[in-house]
Amino acid sequence: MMARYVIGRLAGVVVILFLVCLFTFVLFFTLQPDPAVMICGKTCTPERIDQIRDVLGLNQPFLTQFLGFLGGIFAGRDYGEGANLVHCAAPCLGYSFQTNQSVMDMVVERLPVSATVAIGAAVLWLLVGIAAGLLSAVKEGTWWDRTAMGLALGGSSIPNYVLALALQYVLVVQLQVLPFPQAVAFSDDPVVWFQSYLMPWIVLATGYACLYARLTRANVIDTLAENFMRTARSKGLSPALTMRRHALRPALTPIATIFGMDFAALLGGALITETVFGLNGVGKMAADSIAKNDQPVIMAVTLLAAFFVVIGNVLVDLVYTRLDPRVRITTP
Amino acid sequence: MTLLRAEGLTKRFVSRGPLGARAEFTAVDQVGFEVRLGETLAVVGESGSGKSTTARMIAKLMDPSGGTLEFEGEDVTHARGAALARFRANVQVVFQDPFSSLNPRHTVERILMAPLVYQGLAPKGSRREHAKELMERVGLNPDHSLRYPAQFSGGQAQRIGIARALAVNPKLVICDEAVSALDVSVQAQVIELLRRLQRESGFSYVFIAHDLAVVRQIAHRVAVMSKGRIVELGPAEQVFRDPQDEYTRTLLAAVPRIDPEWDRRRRERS
Amino acid sequence: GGGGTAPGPGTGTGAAGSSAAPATGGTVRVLAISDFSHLDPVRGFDGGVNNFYRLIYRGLTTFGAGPGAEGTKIVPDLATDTGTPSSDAKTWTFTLKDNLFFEDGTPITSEAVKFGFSRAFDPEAGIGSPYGKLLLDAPKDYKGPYLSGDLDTIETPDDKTVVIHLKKPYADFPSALALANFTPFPKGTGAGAAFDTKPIASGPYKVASYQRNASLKLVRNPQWKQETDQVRTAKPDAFEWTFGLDAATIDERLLAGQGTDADALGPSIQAATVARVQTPQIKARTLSGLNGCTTYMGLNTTKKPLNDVRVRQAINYAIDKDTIVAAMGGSLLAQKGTSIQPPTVAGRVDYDPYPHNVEQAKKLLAEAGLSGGFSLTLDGRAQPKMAAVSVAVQEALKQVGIDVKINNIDASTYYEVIGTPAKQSDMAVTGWCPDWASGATFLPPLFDGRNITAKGNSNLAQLNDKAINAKIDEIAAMTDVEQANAAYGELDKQIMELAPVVPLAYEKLILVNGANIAGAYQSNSYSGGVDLVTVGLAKPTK
Amino acid sequence: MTVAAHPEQVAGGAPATSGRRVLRVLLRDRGAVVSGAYLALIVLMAIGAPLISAITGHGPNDFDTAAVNTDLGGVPYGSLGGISAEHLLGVEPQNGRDILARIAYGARVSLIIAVSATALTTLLGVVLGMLAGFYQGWVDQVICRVMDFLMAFPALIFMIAILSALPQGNRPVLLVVVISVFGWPYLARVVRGQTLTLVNREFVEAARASGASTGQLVFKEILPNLRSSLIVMTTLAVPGYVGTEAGLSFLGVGVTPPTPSWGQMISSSVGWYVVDPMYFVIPGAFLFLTVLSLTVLGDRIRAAFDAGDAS
Amino acid sequence: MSELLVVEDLTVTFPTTRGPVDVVKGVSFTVGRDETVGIVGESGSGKSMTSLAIMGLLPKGARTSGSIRLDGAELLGRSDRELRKLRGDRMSMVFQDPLSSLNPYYTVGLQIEEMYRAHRGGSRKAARQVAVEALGRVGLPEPERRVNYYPHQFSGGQRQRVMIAMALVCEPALLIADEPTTALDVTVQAQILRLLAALQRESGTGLVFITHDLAVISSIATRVLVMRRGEQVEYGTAEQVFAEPEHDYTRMLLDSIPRIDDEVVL
Ligand SMILES: Nc1ncnc2c1ncn2[C@@H]1O[C@H](COP(=O)(O)OP(=O)(O)OP(=O)(O)O)[C@@H](O)[C@H]1O
Ligand SMILES: Nc1ncnc2c1ncn2[C@@H]1O[C@H](COP(=O)(O)OP(=O)(O)OP(=O)(O)O)[C@@H](O)[C@H]1O
Ligand SMILES: [Mg+2]
Ligand SMILES: [Mg+2]
Ligand code: NI
Repeated sequence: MMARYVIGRLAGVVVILFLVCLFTFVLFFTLQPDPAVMICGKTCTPERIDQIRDVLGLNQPFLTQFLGFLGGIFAGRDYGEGANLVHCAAPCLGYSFQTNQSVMDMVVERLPVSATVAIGAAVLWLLVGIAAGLLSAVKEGTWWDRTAMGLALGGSSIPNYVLALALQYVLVVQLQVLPFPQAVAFSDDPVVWFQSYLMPWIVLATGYACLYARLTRANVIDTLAENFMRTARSKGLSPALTMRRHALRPALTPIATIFGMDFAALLGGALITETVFGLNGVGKMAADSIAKNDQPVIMAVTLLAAFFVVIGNVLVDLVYTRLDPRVRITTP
Repeated sequence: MTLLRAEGLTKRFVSRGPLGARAEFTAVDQVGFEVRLGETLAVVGESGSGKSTTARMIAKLMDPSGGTLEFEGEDVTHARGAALARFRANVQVVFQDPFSSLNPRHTVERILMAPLVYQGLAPKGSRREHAKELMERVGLNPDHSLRYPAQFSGGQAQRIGIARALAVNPKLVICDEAVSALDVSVQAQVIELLRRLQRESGFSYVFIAHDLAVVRQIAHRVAVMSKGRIVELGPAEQVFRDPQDEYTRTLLAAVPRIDPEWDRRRRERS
Repeated sequence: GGGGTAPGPGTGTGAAGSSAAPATGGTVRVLAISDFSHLDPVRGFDGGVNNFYRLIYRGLTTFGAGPGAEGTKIVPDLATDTGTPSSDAKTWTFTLKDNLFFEDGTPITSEAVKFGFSRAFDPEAGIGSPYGKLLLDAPKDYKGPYLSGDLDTIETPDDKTVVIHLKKPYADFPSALALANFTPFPKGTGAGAAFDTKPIASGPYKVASYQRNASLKLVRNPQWKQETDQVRTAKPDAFEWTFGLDAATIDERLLAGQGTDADALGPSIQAATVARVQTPQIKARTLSGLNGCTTYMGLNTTKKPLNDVRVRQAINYAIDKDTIVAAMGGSLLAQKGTSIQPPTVAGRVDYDPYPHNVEQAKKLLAEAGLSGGFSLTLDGRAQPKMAAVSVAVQEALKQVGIDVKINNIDASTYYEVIGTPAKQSDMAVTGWCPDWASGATFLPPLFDGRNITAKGNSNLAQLNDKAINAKIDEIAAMTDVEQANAAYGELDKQIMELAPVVPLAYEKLILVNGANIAGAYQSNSYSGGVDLVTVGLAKPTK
Repeated sequence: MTVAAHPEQVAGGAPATSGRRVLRVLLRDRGAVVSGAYLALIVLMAIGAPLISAITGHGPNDFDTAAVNTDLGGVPYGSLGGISAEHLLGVEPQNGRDILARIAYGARVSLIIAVSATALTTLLGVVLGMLAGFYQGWVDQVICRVMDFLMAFPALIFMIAILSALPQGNRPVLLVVVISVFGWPYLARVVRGQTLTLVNREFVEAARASGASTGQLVFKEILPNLRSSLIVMTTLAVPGYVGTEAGLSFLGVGVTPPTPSWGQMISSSVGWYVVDPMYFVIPGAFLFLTVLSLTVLGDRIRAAFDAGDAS
Repeated sequence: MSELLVVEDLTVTFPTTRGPVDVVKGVSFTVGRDETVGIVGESGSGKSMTSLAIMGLLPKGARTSGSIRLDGAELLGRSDRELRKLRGDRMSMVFQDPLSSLNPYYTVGLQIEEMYRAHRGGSRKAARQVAVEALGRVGLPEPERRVNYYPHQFSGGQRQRVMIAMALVCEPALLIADEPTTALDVTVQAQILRLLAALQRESGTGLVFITHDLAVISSIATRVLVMRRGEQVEYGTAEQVFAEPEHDYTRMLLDSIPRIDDEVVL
C-alpha cells in the first residue's frame, strides 16, 4: 500500500511538472516580452531582431518550441546548423539567450550554493525557532515569553533586504567581526567559507525562525493543556524528555508541513539573500534571468523550483502519516 | 415493533506489526440482534469483546466489514444524505471516554446545543434555556454552562455527554458505559431519568455496561458478548436467573458484593 | 582622423586615489554587479564591456587614453595610422605595425583582420555592434566566415595591408573601427560560442580563468609588446573581476576599503551613498563625471495633442529639471539636460532652449487651445531611479494642468514596449549614449524619420521631418569629420526647435576607488568608467 | 423535570451573553485597549489622509527640494531624516516628499491589500485545506494536486508574468486576487495536515453522531481546534503581504507610482539605512506596531472567549 | 503500621471569574504501608483533585494549602524537580480518563518503557520486555503484539489496563488509582484487584483507591474516606463506614447502591 502510494504520488509529480512546463511556456509565449529586443539593444533593426529570433528559435510555432523543449529534456536536442551545430545531451534545458551557456550546467553549478544556503539556514531556523517557541510556551506569560514573541513579530516585519544590509553594516563594516562574504569553497578555506555563509544563513533564517517560534509556541501551549501531558509528568520523566517527546511531537506536525514547503522552495533559490551577499546561487540566477528576460533560464528555474516543491510536498505527506499514527494513508 | 435490527455485523481491524507484518483482527464477529421500540437492550461482556465497536457500527460511525443494519424497517447499512440525516435525528450516542468525546474548544452550552443546531431544530431564542434545563436534568449546575470540558470532573463530563444525547428527543440512545463514572446516588438519578424518558417518550436504549446491578435495574433484555460474539441473548430476568452460557455464569459469579453483615448492621442502626 | 572638442563642464576630474603614479605589478580588482554579456567582441556591445575588451583585444584604431577630450580622440592601434581614405571616403587602406602577435603566438596579419571583421556577419555571433554589417561592403547573402567562407570584399594585398570597401562613403570610419566589432582573430577560430568563454587575446592581458557570473581573472599576455602599443600602459600583472555583487554591498566595500578592496574599482555608487563619500579621506579617492549619455523624454509626435509643436514646447518649458536631477540622485549624480547631445560629444553647442518657465508653458498651451488641461500617459521603467524621474515629470506637468498617468513597465520588457510604435504611449523616459563621441551616432538614430521601424525603434518621438532628414543626409556626406561634428551641433538646435524630446539630464558617475589605485581617470569613451588600460596600483603587494 | 439540586454550589449570577462579556473583559485589558486604539488610529489616519494633508499643507506627492540636500545625493536637511515642525515625520530623501502624508495615504493601499489578501488566503486556505483533510479520497487528491500545481510556481516570477499580462484595471484588486491565488496553498497544506489529525478525534465522531453535516463538522468542530496555528499564520501573513505588494510594485506590476504604500516606502528606504535610518524606521515602525496590535488583540480576544467561566 | 502518606487539612482552590472556589476543603487522611484507603463520594466532589494535589499535578492556577507528607517528607511547596524524582518511582497514579491520558502519538509499549527507563535505566530491549510483562499481568491478551498498538487501537477497558500496567511498572510505594476499573467487566476487575493485593503484599504498596463501586471498596479498603462538595463527610475504617455510617450522606449513598439480587420493577 505504501509502495503503491509512493508510485502514485510520483506519477502525480510528473504530471504536475508537465503542467508547470506547459503553463510557463504558454505564459511566456503569449505574453511575448520579446527576448530578441532585449538582446538586440540599441541601434536595433527589425531585420536584426528577426535574425536573433531565428537564431533563438523564437520564430517557430508554439508547439514546435514546446515539443523541442520537452524533447530536449528527455532525449537531448541539436542547436544551430553546419559548423555551428551543437548537440545538447539529455537532460537538456537549452542554452541561455544571454550568455549562451548550457542551462543545465548553470543549474548544476549553482545548486550547491543554494543548497548550502538553504540547509544552513534551515538548521538554524529550526533550532532557534523551535527552541525559542518551546521555551516561550513553557514560560508562557513571563517576560521571556513576551520579549521573545515581540522579537519574533518584529523579525517577521523586517524585509530580508534591510536585515541583510544592516547586519552587514554592523558586523562587517562597524565591528569587523566578519569579512565581506566571499565565494570560497569549503575545501579551500573552511573558516572563510563559514564566515561567508554565516550572514546569509542568519538573514534567511530570521523570518522563518520567527514564524516557527510562534507556531511552536502556540501548538505547544495547546498540547501542554492535554491530559496526556499530565500523565507524562506523573511518570517522573525528565523535563527535556517530556517536552521533546510528548509536547513537541504534536506541535511539530504543522511545522513539518511548512518546513517541507519552505525548505523545498529555498532549494529553488533565495532570491534576495543571494543577491545581497553576492552568492552565485539559483535564486540569483532567477533574478538575473527575469531582469533579462532570459526564457530558457526562467524555464529551468521554474522547473527546478517546481520539482523541489512537489517532491517536498510528497515527503511532507509521507512524514505526516508517520508523525501521527491516527492518520492513515489514503491511496490516490 | 422492531426499531433497529443488526444482522451478521462484523468488523475486522487491520494492524501492522513491528516488521510491517499485516495482522487482521476480528473485533466483532457475526453479531445479530434487534432493539424493539421502547425497550432497553443491555450489552455486557468482557472488556475488549467488541461492545464499543458494535455500538459504533449501529450508530453508523464506523462502516462494518460485513452485515446489515436496519432502522425502522429500512436498510441503513449504506445510508447517505437524507436517509442518514433521518437516522441521525433518531439515534444518539453517549461515548465511553467522556473527555475525548467533548470538543475541548466548545463551552458546555455549545456542546449541548450542537445536536439541535446540527439538526436545525428549536428556535434560537430558547436554546440557551434548553441547555440549562438539560444540565439540570443530569444534575449539573446550569451556571457552569459557559465552562469548557476541562473544567469538569470525570463524572460531570460524562453527564454532559448524556445530556447531549438527550437534547433532541431521539428514538434510540446508545449508551456506552454512560454511568460508569457516576457515584451511586447520581447514577440512580440518571437511570431514573432514562427510565422516565422511556416511559414517557418511548425511548429505546442500547445500554453497554459492566455494572451488572445497573443492568439488572434497567435492562429488558441482555446480550452477553465475549471475544467478538454474542454468547447469550435473552430477557434480563432469564439471563440473570438462569444463565445458559459458561461465560455469563462466570461473570455473574464475579460480581463484588458488600459484606451482607455490614449491610444488616447499617439497616438496623437507621 | 577623428577627434573631439573641449570637454563639457563636470567631465573627468583627473586622477584620484593615490596621487602616486601606478607602479608595475599587483592585481587590480573590479567589483561588479553583473557579468559581461559576452567575451566575444562581435557579440558584446556596451560601455562596460568595451572598456574591458581593450585589455584583451586590439583593433586597427582605438580611443586615446587620458581624461577629458583625450579619451575621445581616435588613435592608431594595430595600424600605423588611422587609415587612408579614398577621395570619396568609401575605400580605406590600413597598414599593420610589425611585431604583432596573438596570445597563441600567431602573428596578427591582414588575413586575421579580414577574418575578424567578417565574423560580424555570422548570424549567430554577429549580435553586437551593428557597424560591421552597416558599413562593410559584402555580398548580399554573406553569412560570415563559418557559413559563407572568406569575405572577399576586404582585400589583403600583403600580410601588412588591408583595403576595406564600404557600402557608402563614411568619413568617420576610423572612429567606428575603434569599436570591438572590428577585432582581428586568427583565421578559422571562434566558431560556435568558443570565444565567449576562452577568447584569443591580442591585447596586454589574456583570460586566465572565467567563471560565469562569479569571477574573471586576466593575466599578462606575454605575446603583447609594449613598444607596439602607444595607448596601453598595462601596469598591473593581473585583473580580477568579481561579479554578481549587490550594489549596496559594493558601495559598502568600496567605502570600507578593507584588505584587497584597497586595490578595487567599482561601478558608480548609489544616491544613498553619496552623502557618505564627503569625508576628505574618501573624497580623495573619488572620481566624478559624466557618463556621456543623455536621459531624455520622447514625446510621441504621432499622438494628439503632442502632434502640436506648441504643446511639446510647453512641456519642455514646464519640466523642472532640478527635480529631475534630485530624482536621479542629486547634483553629484546628474546634471540638468538642455541640449540633446551631452557635453562629452564633439561639436556640441551648449545652449538652453527651454529654461524652466511655467508661465510660458501655460501660455503655449493656451495658444494651442488646451488651457483646460488634458492627460497624457508616460511609459516608465519599473526601477527606483526611473520611477522617481517619472514621478518628477508627473509633478512638474501637474503645474500646467497636464495630468500624467504613469504606465509602469517591468524593466525587462520596457525597451520592447517603447521600441514598438504600436505599443508605445504618449511619452517615455529613456537614455541614449553615442557609440563614440560624435553626433553621428546620436542624432541620426534618434531623429531620422526614415529609421522608424515597427519593432526595435529608437526614434521614440517618431519625428519624420523632411528638413531634418535632409540635413542628416547632408552631414553624412561630409568628408571632414570636424565640420560634420559642428554641423551636428547645429542640427541639435534645429531639432530642439521642434521639441520632439525633453532632454532631462546628463547622468554622472561617482566612482570610489580603492586607496591603492593609482592613475585612475574617467574615460569619456567608455561611459565615464575608469580607463582600465592605464590604471594600476600605487604599491603592488605581490 | 428537574432531577436534583445542584451538587455544586459555586455561587454567582447568570452569565452575560458572550459578546458583551468578552467586550467587558477586553476593556479591562490594557494590552487590548492600547492595540485597539492604535488600530483605530491607523484606520482613522487612512480615512482622514486628505485631512492630514490639508492640515500640514503637504500632499503625499508634493516635492520639497528645499528640504533635501541635492548636493549630497538628496539627504534630508536636519537630523532624524528631516523631522521638523514643517515635516512631522521627516521627508523622503531625494525629493523631499512628506513622510507623514505618505504614511497616511500609504496606509490605505497597504492595509487594504495586505488585510484583504490575508483574509482571502485564509478563507481559501482554510476552506480548501479542511475539505481536503476531511474528505481525504479524491477530493483530497484534487485539492492537493491543485495546491501542488500552484505552489510549484516560483510565485514571484509568475505574479510578475501574470500581472504584467493583465490589463491595468483596478490594481489593488488584481494584486489581492493574484497574491491570494498563489498564497492559499501554503496555509491550506497546514490546515489539511492538522485536519487529518483532528478528523479521527472522538469529539468529531460525537458531532457526527449528533447529526452534523460535513460543513458543520468541518467549520464548527474542527476549525476551532486549528485556531492556534491559524492566528500565527494569518498575523504573520500581514507583514508578508505588505512586503509582497512592495516587491511587486517595485517590479512594476503593483500599484503604480506615485501612489504611496508602506511596503514601497520600506523597500525604497533600504539603501538609505546608514545615511537616513529614519526613512526606514518610520514606516517600519508603523507596520510593526500594526502587526503587533493585530496579534495582541487577536490573542486577547481569544483569551477572553477562552476564559469561559473561569479565568 | 507506619504511615506512608499523611494528608492534613488539604484545601485546593481554583480562581474563577467569580472569585476563588475551594474544590477540596480541609481533607485529612493517612495511608499506611500495604494499606488501602478508599475514597468515595459524589461526582465532582474533589476526589480527583485530591489525588492530583498529592501528585503535585494540579492544573495551572490551582492553589493548595495544608500538608501532604510522603514518608514523613512534606510534598507541598516542593519544587517540580524534587517531585519529579518521586513521581513514577515512589508514587504513581492511574488517571480517570484513559484515552485522553495516553499520548496518541506513541505506542503503549513506548509509553510504558520510557517510564521504566526513566527510573530504572537499562536498555530499550529490557524495558520492552518489562512492558510486555506488565501488559500481560493486567490481563491484556497477546501482550507481545499489543505492545506495539497505539492507544486508539484499544478498547476502553484495555486502555484502562494499560494505564494500570504503566503505573505499576516501577512498583511504587504509593499508588493512587482514580476509578481504575470503571470500564472493566467484573471478571477482569477481580483479576486487577487480585493483582493489586499481591503487589501490596509483596512490596508493601500503599493504595489510594477512588471508585464509585462501593462493593469494591468494601472488599479491598481498610479505611474509607467519603467526600461531598469538596468536604470530607466521613472517614474511618471500612467496617465503621459501611456498618455504622455517621453521616446522612453516607447512609444515602449506601442506600442507593443498586443490587443485582434486588427485584426490579420496570
Ligand atoms: N479547571 C477547573 N476550574 C474550575 N473548577 C474545576 C476545574 N477542574 C475541576 N473543577 C471542579 O472541581 C470539582 C472537583 O473535581 P474532581 O475532578 O476532583 O471531582 P471528582 O470527585 O473526581 O468527580 P468524578 O467522580 O466525577 O470524577 C468539580 O466540581 C469540578 O467542576
Ligand atoms: N482501531 C483499532 N485497530 C485495531 N484494533 C482495534 C481498534 N479498535 C478496537 N480494536 C480492538 O477491537 C477489540 C474490541 O474493542 P471494543 O472497543 O469494541 O471493546 P469493548 O467491548 O468496548 O471493550 P471495553 O469494555 O474494554 O470498552 C479490542 O480488542 C480492541 O483492541
Ligand atoms: Mg468499550
Ligand atoms: Mg474524578
Ligand atoms: Ni547604452
